[in-house]
Amino acid sequence: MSDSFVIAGRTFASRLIIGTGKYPSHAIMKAAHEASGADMATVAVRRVDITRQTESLLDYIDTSKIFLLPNTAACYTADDAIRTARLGREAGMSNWVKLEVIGDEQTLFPDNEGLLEATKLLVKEGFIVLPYTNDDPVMCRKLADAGAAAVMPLGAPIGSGLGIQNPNNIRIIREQATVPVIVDAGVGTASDAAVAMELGADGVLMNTAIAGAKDPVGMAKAMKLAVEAGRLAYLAGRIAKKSYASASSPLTGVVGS
Amino acid sequence: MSDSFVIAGRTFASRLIIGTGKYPSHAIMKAAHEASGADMATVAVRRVDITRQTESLLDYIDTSKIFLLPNTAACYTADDAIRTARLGREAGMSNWVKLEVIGDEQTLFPDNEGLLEATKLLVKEGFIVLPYTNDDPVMCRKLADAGAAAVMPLGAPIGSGLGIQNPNNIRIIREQATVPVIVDAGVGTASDAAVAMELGADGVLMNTAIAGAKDPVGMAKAMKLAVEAGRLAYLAGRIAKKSYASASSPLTGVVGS
Amino acid sequence: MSDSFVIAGRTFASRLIIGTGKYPSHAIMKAAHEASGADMATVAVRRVDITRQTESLLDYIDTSKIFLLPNTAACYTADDAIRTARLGREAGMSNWVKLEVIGDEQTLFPDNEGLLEATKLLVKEGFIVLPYTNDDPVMCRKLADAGAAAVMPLGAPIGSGLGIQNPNNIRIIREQATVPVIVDAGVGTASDAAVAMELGADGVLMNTAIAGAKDPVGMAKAMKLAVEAGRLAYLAGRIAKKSYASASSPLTGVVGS
Amino acid sequence: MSDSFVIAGRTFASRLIIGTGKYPSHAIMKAAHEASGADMATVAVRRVDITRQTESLLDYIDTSKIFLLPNTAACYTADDAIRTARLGREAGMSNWVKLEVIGDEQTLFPDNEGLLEATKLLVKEGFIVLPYTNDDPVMCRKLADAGAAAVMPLGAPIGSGLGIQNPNNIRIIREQATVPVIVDAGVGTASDAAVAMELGADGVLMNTAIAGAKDPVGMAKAMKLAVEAGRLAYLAGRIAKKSYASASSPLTGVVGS
Amino acid sequence: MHIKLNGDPHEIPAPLSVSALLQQLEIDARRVAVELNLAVVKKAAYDSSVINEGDEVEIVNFVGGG
Amino acid sequence: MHIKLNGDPHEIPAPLSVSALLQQLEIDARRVAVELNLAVVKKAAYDSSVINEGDEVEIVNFVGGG
Amino acid sequence: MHIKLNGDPHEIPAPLSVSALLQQLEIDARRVAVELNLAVVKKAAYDSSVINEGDEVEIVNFVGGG
Amino acid sequence: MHIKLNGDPHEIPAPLSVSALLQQLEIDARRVAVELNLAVVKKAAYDSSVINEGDEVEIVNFVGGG
Repeated sequence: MSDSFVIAGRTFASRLIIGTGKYPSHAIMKAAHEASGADMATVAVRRVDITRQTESLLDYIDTSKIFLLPNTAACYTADDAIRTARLGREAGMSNWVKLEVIGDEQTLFPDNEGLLEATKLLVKEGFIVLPYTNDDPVMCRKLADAGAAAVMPLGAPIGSGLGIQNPNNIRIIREQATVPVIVDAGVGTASDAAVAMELGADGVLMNTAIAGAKDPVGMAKAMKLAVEAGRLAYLAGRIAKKSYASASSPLTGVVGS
Repeated sequence: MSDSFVIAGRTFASRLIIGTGKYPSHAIMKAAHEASGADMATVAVRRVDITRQTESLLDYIDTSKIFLLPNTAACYTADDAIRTARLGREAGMSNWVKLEVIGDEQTLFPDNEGLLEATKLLVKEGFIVLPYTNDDPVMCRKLADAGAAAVMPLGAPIGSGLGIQNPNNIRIIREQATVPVIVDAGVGTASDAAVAMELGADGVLMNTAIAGAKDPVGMAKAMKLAVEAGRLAYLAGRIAKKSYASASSPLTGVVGS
Repeated sequence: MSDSFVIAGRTFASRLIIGTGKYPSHAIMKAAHEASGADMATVAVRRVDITRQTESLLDYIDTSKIFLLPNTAACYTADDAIRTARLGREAGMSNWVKLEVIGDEQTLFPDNEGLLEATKLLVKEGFIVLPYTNDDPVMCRKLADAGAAAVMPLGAPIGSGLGIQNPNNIRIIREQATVPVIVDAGVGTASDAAVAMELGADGVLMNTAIAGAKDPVGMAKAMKLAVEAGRLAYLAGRIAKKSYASASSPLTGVVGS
Repeated sequence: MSDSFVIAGRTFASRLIIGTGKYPSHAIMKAAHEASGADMATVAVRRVDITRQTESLLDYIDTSKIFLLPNTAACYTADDAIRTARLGREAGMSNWVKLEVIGDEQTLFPDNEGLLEATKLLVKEGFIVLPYTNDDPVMCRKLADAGAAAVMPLGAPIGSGLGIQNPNNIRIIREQATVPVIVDAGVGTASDAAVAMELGADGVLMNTAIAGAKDPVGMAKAMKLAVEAGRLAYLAGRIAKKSYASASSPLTGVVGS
Repeated sequence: MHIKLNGDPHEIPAPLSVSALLQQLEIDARRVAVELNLAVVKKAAYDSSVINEGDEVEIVNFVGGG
Repeated sequence: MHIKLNGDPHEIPAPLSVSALLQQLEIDARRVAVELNLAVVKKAAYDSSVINEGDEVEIVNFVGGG
Repeated sequence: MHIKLNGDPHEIPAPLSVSALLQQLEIDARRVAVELNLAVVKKAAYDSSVINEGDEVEIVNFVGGG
Repeated sequence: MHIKLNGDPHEIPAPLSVSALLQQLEIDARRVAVELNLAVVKKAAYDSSVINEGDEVEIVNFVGGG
């Protein structure tokens, strides 16, 4: 059975989308990326340091294999996010953007008002918009109606590693959504990624869970397998939960019975 | 890094141990076994039906690849379990046994008193004993002291698919145990298996979760990947959980700031 | 220590707010209300049935003890909600409103866009607005900034009885909010209400959990006690969670030691 | 409806059983006991300090109101527990004992083998035995069969405050048990006690959750209410959980519809 | 004379006040709220507010809700 | 001659070896285990182990289990 | 005369009853339990129970516990 | 001549093109994006876009992010 992952007409080999921030080193990032099997990675858009030449992040990303997804992290208004998206497009020669309009410093939860406004405008400008939002089916529907190519509800606060805090919401978002659903943020370990996929998510985006692990390369491999495992389990159809036991060996034919 | 899984001096390629019961057909079981990558499978010991020739289970298990682990399922006394273990050894030409002494029909929870007694006797008789017990660190220690080659605490009632009900106990059992810890029973879907491994379990044994899935072969593949993912994540060292967010993109250098 | 519950300058004796829908009978509702100790109850605004005289809900509510809070349930646009709020004010001779702008029939989750718009307008018209929203700290802040007298994040879908699905969000909303936080919807049993209060909620609003219980009067009493228990526990400061045991009896002076 | 709590023919007014250890002071303990409404309290049996006169614990317990339940805490063998039980009986002029035979220092989990042995012997000697055990329905049945007057499964490790780790097991123990079930150990805050009661427990025993709270008196009051709330909710019959919403206000008769 | 009452067509013999309509319908004025052509009618204005051909009238009250 | 086979009464003409019984029942000896009066019979002893009047025989094999 | 009291060596001038020992130690007999050589001494027997050379005595009371 | 570069004051001798500025700063034009007075400058326009007194210039590139 072919089970391709398509966003805005572009097919990705992996349902795991990775980040490029917070790695111990560029070399470890590169190794982790390879271990993850991911073919899409987020990058941030920031001012060049004109005081000294720093080695470029891009020297450590094989863009022939990995599609770059510029984000608008740290933007707190629709205007800043739009401006950053335009610069990202120019720098990346691609019109895709992971749209973030942050509403709160402590949780880094989205400002959905600004997010919806920026989504509408950027879609008009021809961007492929992947908005980072919270786990609200209503907002996800509005973003899809506004032309978002996918919706990216959070599982838990960015970098918290708490795992999927509200599985019921993610499940419902997937049931209702007309575009791909990518769980973005909150994954802490492999089982969290598997849970997200078992709920029906089309993909999972993570950065800190891999970059911040003691062994980022090992965790990248774990996440690759966990996302595949969760997807397969979702498609295979799990058993129903029972409150009591149900024997797996025959109850009859026991000796001496 | 080599990460071998050894029980009683025997090395297994896979940390996933599978069952042979409740499959829609022997053919589907065989395909699921192959997809699972497992090299150990449990079997039950039951009276031959002398009224008619039935095709043998063994025709569908490649015993050159899969090591058979006879169980004593449905035995409610130490004596019945011992008697069944001896017959299993004779039938299987192997001295390994998944020891079950059941204490309750509704939960199929073990009778630890009888289990400990049977373990001591079978160890004396030269058996390699893998006892199915509950998630009690004290009982697990006693079983190991009695010579069990591994301990197999349950994650939830057999066939319930509830997942690991008491992760804290499994974690502590692993921390304290001097023998391999195999989570036996309770897994319902891939993420459950990953959770068990992330808690430090050396292996996971399951039957219904695969055999009872809508697509047993797909679920077997999912379980294979989930067990590997969970093990890798355990070894890689997950990030700590935080109550608030922690940005994955730089907070400085944003345009217009 | 006095621990009064004040909304918009009005002090309430109970932190439990109850509904008036779905009771087996008006008489049972009246008894449940008394058992609950609540002094605020929500009511819906609906067209009079002109074909036949029905007994009035108000005949079963002692409005000298219970303050009525008209809601705008089943309104899917800001306009309908505003119109209903105005009628409720005229019918109730009070300017308080539980503002609902529903965004989805399946989850009955709020349309936060319409909710914020309606909140702003009704506040201008002098209403005391208590908006029903989801568990999003950013939206709660915007509603408070718009003049809401309290914010009412949902714990789970209305009538689902799933309990608080995302405790971390409720906790953060309380930490950040400048107005009272009332957990509205999702409570299924007494412990759910206690959990909400332990997270710091100032109050809990529920209808189905009481009205739909086998014994609504008994459950109403349970909820009264649970809300008080949760509040007291929150104020008393719970012990920290530990992964291991900590003896409650002395370890020394044991006989024979 | 009368809902009396009877153990071995003795009726208790409260389903909350409290401890006497780890309080900031005897005076605070006394106040907390009064706030808790409990009429049974556990005490430890320890060697008198002959080097100096210390004020007696009993000066701070009104034994006309509170029934003393000596425990055998810190006993690691059946013999030590039996010996301590006998001394407790002589000191307390009562034949009740909270029987503990500890199997592990880190978890303070019971040694069920020794516990069952000691239970049998003490029952023969005429003791009313309340054994502290783990959440295993099979062991609880064996203890009841051995003559235990009640069974006291743990919710989580003593003093951990983790709450009920395996609700399914507590529920099943209650369904199967022929004697009162008292959840002993693991409660951290009020909602944990309510959960235990909602699962059907006949009572809850706690020490650290109250004694270790910032305000033990406030927490004692909270626990009193939580236990009552949980019991009432259990008897009242909670609503079923639903995956989606179910409106609490009428869907028809909305203006403008 | 045709009006719309709570969304349904309704006949009245001639223009009449809100008070009269309520009386005719045997509805206790104290427990309802009335909207005439989308505007709420204050109780004080029930006598003076006249309902004419084609008007839209909504009469609501409180019912059980959450 | 009466024996008990897998818990049920069974008739055999005369005393016979385990091997003979298995052959009679058309059971592949390699895939079963046999218990005679509660004692496991090693495969090597199938020929020499004789089943007599009143003996209890259990013949088991592996079936699907978890 | 040497005895063992609550696990520690203790000196007494001569054999004495449990009552006398408690008195000497200023311990309120009503609130303790006494074990003499592993056997509980009933309160009624405090006068008649004599502690001799080498005896092991345990005196316990209730302390805070959970 | 004063301009604002990435938020900080910056001196340039005379009006110059974006290309010239990047060259002066030894920045590889292929890996950055440039904004001149809030409008993105397409790479094709680097030569023709001239920076004058008081202009605000932003030069950005990709860095690690999530």
